[in-house]
Amino acid sequence: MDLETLLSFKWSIMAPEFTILITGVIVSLQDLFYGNKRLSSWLSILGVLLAIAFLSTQYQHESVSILYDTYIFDEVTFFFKIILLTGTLLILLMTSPSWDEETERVRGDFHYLLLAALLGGMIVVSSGDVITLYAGLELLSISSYIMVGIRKYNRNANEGAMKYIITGSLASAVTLFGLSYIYGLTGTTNLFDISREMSAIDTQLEPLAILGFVITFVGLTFKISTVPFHMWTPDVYQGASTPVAAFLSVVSKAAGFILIARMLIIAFTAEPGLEQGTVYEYGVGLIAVLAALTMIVGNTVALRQRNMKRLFAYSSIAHAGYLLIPLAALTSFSLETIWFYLLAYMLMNIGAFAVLHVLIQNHANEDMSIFSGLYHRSPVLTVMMTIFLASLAGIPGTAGFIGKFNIFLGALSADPARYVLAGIMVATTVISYVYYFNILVQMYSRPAEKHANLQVPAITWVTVGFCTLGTVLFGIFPNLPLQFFNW
Amino acid sequence: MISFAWLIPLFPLLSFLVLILSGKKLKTVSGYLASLLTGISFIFTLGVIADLRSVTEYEATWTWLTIGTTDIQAGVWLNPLNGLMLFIVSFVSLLVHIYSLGYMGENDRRATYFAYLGLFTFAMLGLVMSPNLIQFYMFWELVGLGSFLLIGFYLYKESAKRAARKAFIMTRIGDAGLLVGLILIFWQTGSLSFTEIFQAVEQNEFAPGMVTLTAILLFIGAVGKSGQFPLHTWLPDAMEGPTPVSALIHAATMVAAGVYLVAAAYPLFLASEWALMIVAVIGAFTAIFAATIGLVQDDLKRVLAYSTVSQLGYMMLALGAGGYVAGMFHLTTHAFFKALLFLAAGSVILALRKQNIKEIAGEGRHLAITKWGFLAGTLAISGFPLLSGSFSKEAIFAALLEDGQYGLLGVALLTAFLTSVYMFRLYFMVFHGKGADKPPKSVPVSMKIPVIILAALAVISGFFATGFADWLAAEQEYAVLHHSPTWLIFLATLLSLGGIVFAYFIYVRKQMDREEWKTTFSSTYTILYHKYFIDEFYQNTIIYSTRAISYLMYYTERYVVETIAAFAAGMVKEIGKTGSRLQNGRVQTYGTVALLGLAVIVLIFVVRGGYF
Amino acid sequence: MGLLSLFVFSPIVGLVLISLLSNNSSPKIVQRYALIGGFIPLIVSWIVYFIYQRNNRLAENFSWFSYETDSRTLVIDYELELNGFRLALLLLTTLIVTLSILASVKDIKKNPKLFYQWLFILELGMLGVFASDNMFLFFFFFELTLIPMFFLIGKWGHVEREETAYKYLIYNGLGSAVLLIAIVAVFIQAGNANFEAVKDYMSTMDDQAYQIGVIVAFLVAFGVKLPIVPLHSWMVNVHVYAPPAVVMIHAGVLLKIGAYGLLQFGAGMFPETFPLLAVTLAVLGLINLLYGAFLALIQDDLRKVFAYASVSHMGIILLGIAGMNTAGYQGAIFQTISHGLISALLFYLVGVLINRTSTTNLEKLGGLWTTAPVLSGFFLAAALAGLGLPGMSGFVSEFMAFLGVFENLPVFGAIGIIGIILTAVYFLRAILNISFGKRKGKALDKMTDLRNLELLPAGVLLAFIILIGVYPDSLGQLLQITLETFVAGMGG
Amino acid sequence: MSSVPAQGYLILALILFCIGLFGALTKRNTIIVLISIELMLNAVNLNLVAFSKYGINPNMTGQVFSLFSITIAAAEAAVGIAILLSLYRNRRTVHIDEMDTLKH
Repeated sequence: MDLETLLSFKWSIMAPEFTILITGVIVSLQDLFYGNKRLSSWLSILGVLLAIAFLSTQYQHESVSILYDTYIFDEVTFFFKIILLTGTLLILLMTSPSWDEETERVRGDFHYLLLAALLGGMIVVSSGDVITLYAGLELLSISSYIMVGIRKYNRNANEGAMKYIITGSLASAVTLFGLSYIYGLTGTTNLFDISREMSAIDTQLEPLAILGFVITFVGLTFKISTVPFHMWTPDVYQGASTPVAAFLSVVSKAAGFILIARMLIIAFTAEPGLEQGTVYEYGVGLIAVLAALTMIVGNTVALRQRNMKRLFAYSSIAHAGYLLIPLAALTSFSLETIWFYLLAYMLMNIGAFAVLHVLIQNHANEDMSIFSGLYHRSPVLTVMMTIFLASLAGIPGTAGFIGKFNIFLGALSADPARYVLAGIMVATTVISYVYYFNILVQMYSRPAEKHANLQVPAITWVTVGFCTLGTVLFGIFPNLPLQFFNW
Repeated sequence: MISFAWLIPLFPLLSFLVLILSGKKLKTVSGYLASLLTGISFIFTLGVIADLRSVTEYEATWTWLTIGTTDIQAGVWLNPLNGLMLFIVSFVSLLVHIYSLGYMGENDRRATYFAYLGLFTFAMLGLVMSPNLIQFYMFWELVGLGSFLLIGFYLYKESAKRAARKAFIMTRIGDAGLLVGLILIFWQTGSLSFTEIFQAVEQNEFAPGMVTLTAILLFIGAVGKSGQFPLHTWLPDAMEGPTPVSALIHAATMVAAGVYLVAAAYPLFLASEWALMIVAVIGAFTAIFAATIGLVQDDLKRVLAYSTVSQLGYMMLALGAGGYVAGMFHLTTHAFFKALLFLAAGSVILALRKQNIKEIAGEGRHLAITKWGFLAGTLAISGFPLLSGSFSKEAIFAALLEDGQYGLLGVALLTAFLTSVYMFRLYFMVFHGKGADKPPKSVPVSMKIPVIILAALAVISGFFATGFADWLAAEQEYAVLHHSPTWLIFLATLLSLGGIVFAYFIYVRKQMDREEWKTTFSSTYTILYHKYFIDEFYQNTIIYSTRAISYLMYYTERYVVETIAAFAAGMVKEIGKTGSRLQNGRVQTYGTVALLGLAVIVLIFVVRGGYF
Repeated sequence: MGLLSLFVFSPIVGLVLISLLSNNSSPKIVQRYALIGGFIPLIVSWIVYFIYQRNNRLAENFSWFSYETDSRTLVIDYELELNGFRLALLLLTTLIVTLSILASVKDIKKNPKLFYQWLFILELGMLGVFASDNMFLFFFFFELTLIPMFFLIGKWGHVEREETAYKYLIYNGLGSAVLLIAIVAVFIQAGNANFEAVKDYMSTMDDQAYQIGVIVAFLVAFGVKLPIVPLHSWMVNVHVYAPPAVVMIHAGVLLKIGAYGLLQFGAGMFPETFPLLAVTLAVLGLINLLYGAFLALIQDDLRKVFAYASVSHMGIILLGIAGMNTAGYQGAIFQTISHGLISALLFYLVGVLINRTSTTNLEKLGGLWTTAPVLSGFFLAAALAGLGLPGMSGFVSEFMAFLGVFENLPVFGAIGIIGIILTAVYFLRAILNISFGKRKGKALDKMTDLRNLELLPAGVLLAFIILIGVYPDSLGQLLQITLETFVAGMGG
Repeated sequence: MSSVPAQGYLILALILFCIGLFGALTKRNTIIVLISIELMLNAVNLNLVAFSKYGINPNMTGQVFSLFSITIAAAEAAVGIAILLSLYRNRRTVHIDEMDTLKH
């Protein structure tokens, strides 16, 4: 590879990644030399905004692949990067440096860790090669481990981070183990080549291929926290500070989903060389079962939670279960469905976490009772929280409902139609009503414990307001994002 | 005049509306207002009847309800039969209104009372003018409502409450039959109009067996309203209402509506021998059954009530035996003399403040007009020669003879004997005896006039039998008045007089000790006194089994439905609990669960040969 | 934005009006504004009525969103359209909501502002349900009623209010979950969510097993709402523990969504296949009718009696639908409207009673008539309407429903008649127990009767009940076209 | 040149992986758990290198991959130890089964 080839690549397509990278470097230097936390915060926000600006110039750009397919740009990457960037931006906005005591002690490193994690996520989204994919994934993971443990004087944070890194490392070992078999069978790490080789595989090696697929898949489910790799989620969320938990539940999960979707769709749904169809077709039952188990476990265990972060952790497990359905029932709009759902999930979940953050900061407590009497203390915030919860529960008029509707549509229009999965999904959704409505009851019907006024930093209003607006807007006019997606 | 016939029921309705909406404001004038409006109604009725002599049939309808392509009409239908009923109803109602002016006296709720009377009169008038079965049914139920409200008028009395409820429910059982009947008729003929139904009957449009079935179902309705066995038990209890009400509703008009129903739908019944047979048998049985109970009852109004049941049985018997004119004629005469008896009884009760005949023990003898009025009624109902009852009863016997129903004729004759026995028992015990000598307080004039008018009618109306038959025959060819052979007249007269004499010897001359009778026939007496234990029978069978079903469902709800729901909820909770227990806080458990999960999945792949 | 949309969203005016009030405004002021807010949809609904009467058509259509698949486009439009049935239900809704606001005046003392906010959202949802001409939009509004109702029960109800609210939530959630699956299943096949379009598609489709499956799903979904035994236990709780003003809406309108949905989704979309379920519906109807009636017989709480009465009355709707003919459908629709009015009236009166005696226990009440004749009179009138007395709306409905069912399934009709008798028994038992007989309960001694403004809701409702009963064509004419479309497609 | 068949490497790697897994799931000391995880990752590296030589299409990619994975594993271990240190400061324990305050 000489310089000429290297320069012939269309590097401009990587502008968002470079922006994030450079911002990360600047922020870390700034932190090192000046240690101005406020500046770090603004710089990060600026950097992400800039990246979004770069990305938006790529709207309707044709598909490009550079570095021999290790970096690809297509519409899918474009749309998922939007989610990652916007999600990170919202999380940055939801933390207010001047106010957030916890981040005071750890100074500015939160910001560049966040940016590094974001970068990892973006690389995961864009990579067409298993190696870069793995590297991106680990960048995301390792940054997340540190972010969880960033409150180093907090025992819960230590414990959460420890658990996170141990399960995470286990998971990545498992993933790698599976990937090594896939590499062995195909002799390549490029996803498109894997796909090609898989279709020409020797029948005798068929079980090995499937084994490789299963092990890889289960390892990857760690990121999206589905059964059986879900158990770290509540502990880690509880240990992490609220913005970090929000990041894990939205950005990190979105990256995980696109990773799985990409691998499934590109590498494993190729035309069959196997006797009975593609690897995907063998594995689809597995995905369906995992989806069902995840929905059931997430929603039922959430019923028992009083700690709000744990509750949202289980809720996020449940949502991961819903999101597996489009993968278990692949149709031509599965990706669109996943994307829309992640978009909606980003809006409603970050919104909810932002409100939660405000309350946790005000009460220094994470019990459900922090919501009590919120209606009397801040009606506007309550209404917004109601919208988020309604959206999470899938009540019409919110983006969450449209997301669920899309999933249904996919599940039932797939061949064969997945009535059982759809049934489990609606049934567990109804179960989820109970814990979401528990929060509503706290807000509207319980007397407030503390009548002191809520302190809500102005910048948090931006996040909450944006999320509310998005949740309602996409709930009522789903054609906006849907048309946007089908450019 | 006849084109204004639709106004007739509206005056009483107006009375109802004005009085119910004004509350207590019109209390003092309420009776006069109601009487006035009923009077106007009566005058209109007379006008209509005058017209009917030339027109014979008149129908005016408009669309009430559209069901698909079928229009269901509402309107007025007038023919000789309707005209007759119209006359009876508006006439008796007017008299009862006038009587009530005195009877209700200073009652605080008399505005409500007259309102209810208005409602009832409206419904009854609407009923008899109905051109089709559905309108008939509607007014039929409204009549029941009026009856219900008036029975329960003394609403603070527990017994009134129970009686009202019983009346409504028992008649509703019959009504349900009627409803089914009319629905079936609708699907047979595509119409509910009387005339169209009759045409369909004539042209044999009914499916086989349907004529009988529908006729019987209609008859079930009649059984409920007219207090025929086995739905008769409400009628004696209905005597909890004010006495004028008993006269109007539970003697002269509403209870006769069942008979009127059979008469109005007579072509349908004629088309089915079985239906006629059942009508006749039920009628005959009820007649003698109620008469035997009447023999031993001690409550003045209850005896009259059982007598009403018995007489209604007569009417049914007549209709069932083809004695259309006889039945209707008896209905007419009965309306007069039974209303008379009740009104007279009302005077007694108002004056003496008691209605147990043993307690009255002849105290009624001081009330001259009442006494003579009551006597006229008693003689009429007993079939004393040349009084109205004798003519109508004789017509019934003749119809039975003509029809060849000798068994039923025997029953009818026996009933005639029993009738005179228990009626004169009543008369003698109320108006002859050595009760307290202090003269009771006199009754107001308004209560005397109706008694006098009705007494006159009870005496003379029998002579109009032939004219009556001609009147009805103008429209229906089956309206034939049968004439009895002399021996039958003689026999009937003998039985009637025999009953009177029998009663005289027991209750006036005390030739036979009543207590002795009781002991000799103690079991019979007990059975009769307890009305054949029918109420108890219903209580122990139908009511208890209904409650049993209710409780069965209650426990089903509680233990089956709720348990299933609780089980589902419990299962969800249990899964949650298990999941949460697994989450024990140790990261190695998490890893184990994950890896075990993976192992299980791999195992499944291996076992199933790579097929999931 | 057309007239219909304006109408559907008109409760927002009230919502905004209430929201603008300060938190400390006295309940009286809040109620006054709520009443204004309630009158707006009421007035608009009558305007809509007159316009519809003149044009015989009122519809709105915007394209909303769609899905592209490989071969075709799945379209969901924003479609509102009126027909007689819907219009009748809309009028019922606005009327009952307004009256319920009037009724709540004495009931709702705690946080009235929030109460009326939820109430207006609820109204918005209900209006939307009845105005939409599209499965998706229907569901959209249908689910929108869930949250407000949850709070109206859970925050302002009596004793076991929160348990009841959750029960309501779970049952209805499951119902709408099934509904959603069915809707999506139909939508995927037909490619369009519009009722008419689905109907047209289904008439060309041969897969009967599929159609029956979907109809059964609809039956279950609306069976929860209606409710069909054994899915009814939530509804009894709501009747007993929700505030009476809310029960007026619940029994008066919300339950009607079940009936409306069954007709619109079943008969309206599958005219050919739906009649195959006649016997099933008849059996369910009978069970409802008798089960409710028998249970109502032995309840000792007035509200429970009325709750089971509702169950029983819904059986008549099912029976009417099972008739699968004009008469039956018309009966079912009439019963829908009529029961809405009657149960609203009953629960209005219950509210008044609770307000004065704070009990509805039959054992503890008696002789109400001696102190409150007007209230008792209304109670009696409502009960009589409920038991199907001619001259009131209940009778017309029952008559037509039975007329319908007797054409094809006479045996079921005949058994159902037992229910009619039982209805009389339990209604009279309950009403006579409280109003007749000896006076019981200290609260009754100094009890005031209905007066002044309190008479209005009861009077208005009774007036409508009697109007429909005396001249049913006033409602019937409105329904003719709807009925024709339901019945027209029925070939076999 | 080689007498060791490809299966030999694969089985060795599998055994190593399982030993690592067993250690990671059973040892009380967090350091040993981290080391066990390293063992698992090394098993993977062994696999990759073996496939790179004896796979269906032998090529260098496997070795490159293993280089990546070694590097990343090192980073992971470093972060793990760092977190453990801060935990130790607060809790005075390195026993993994004592870290169970967050549960249910």
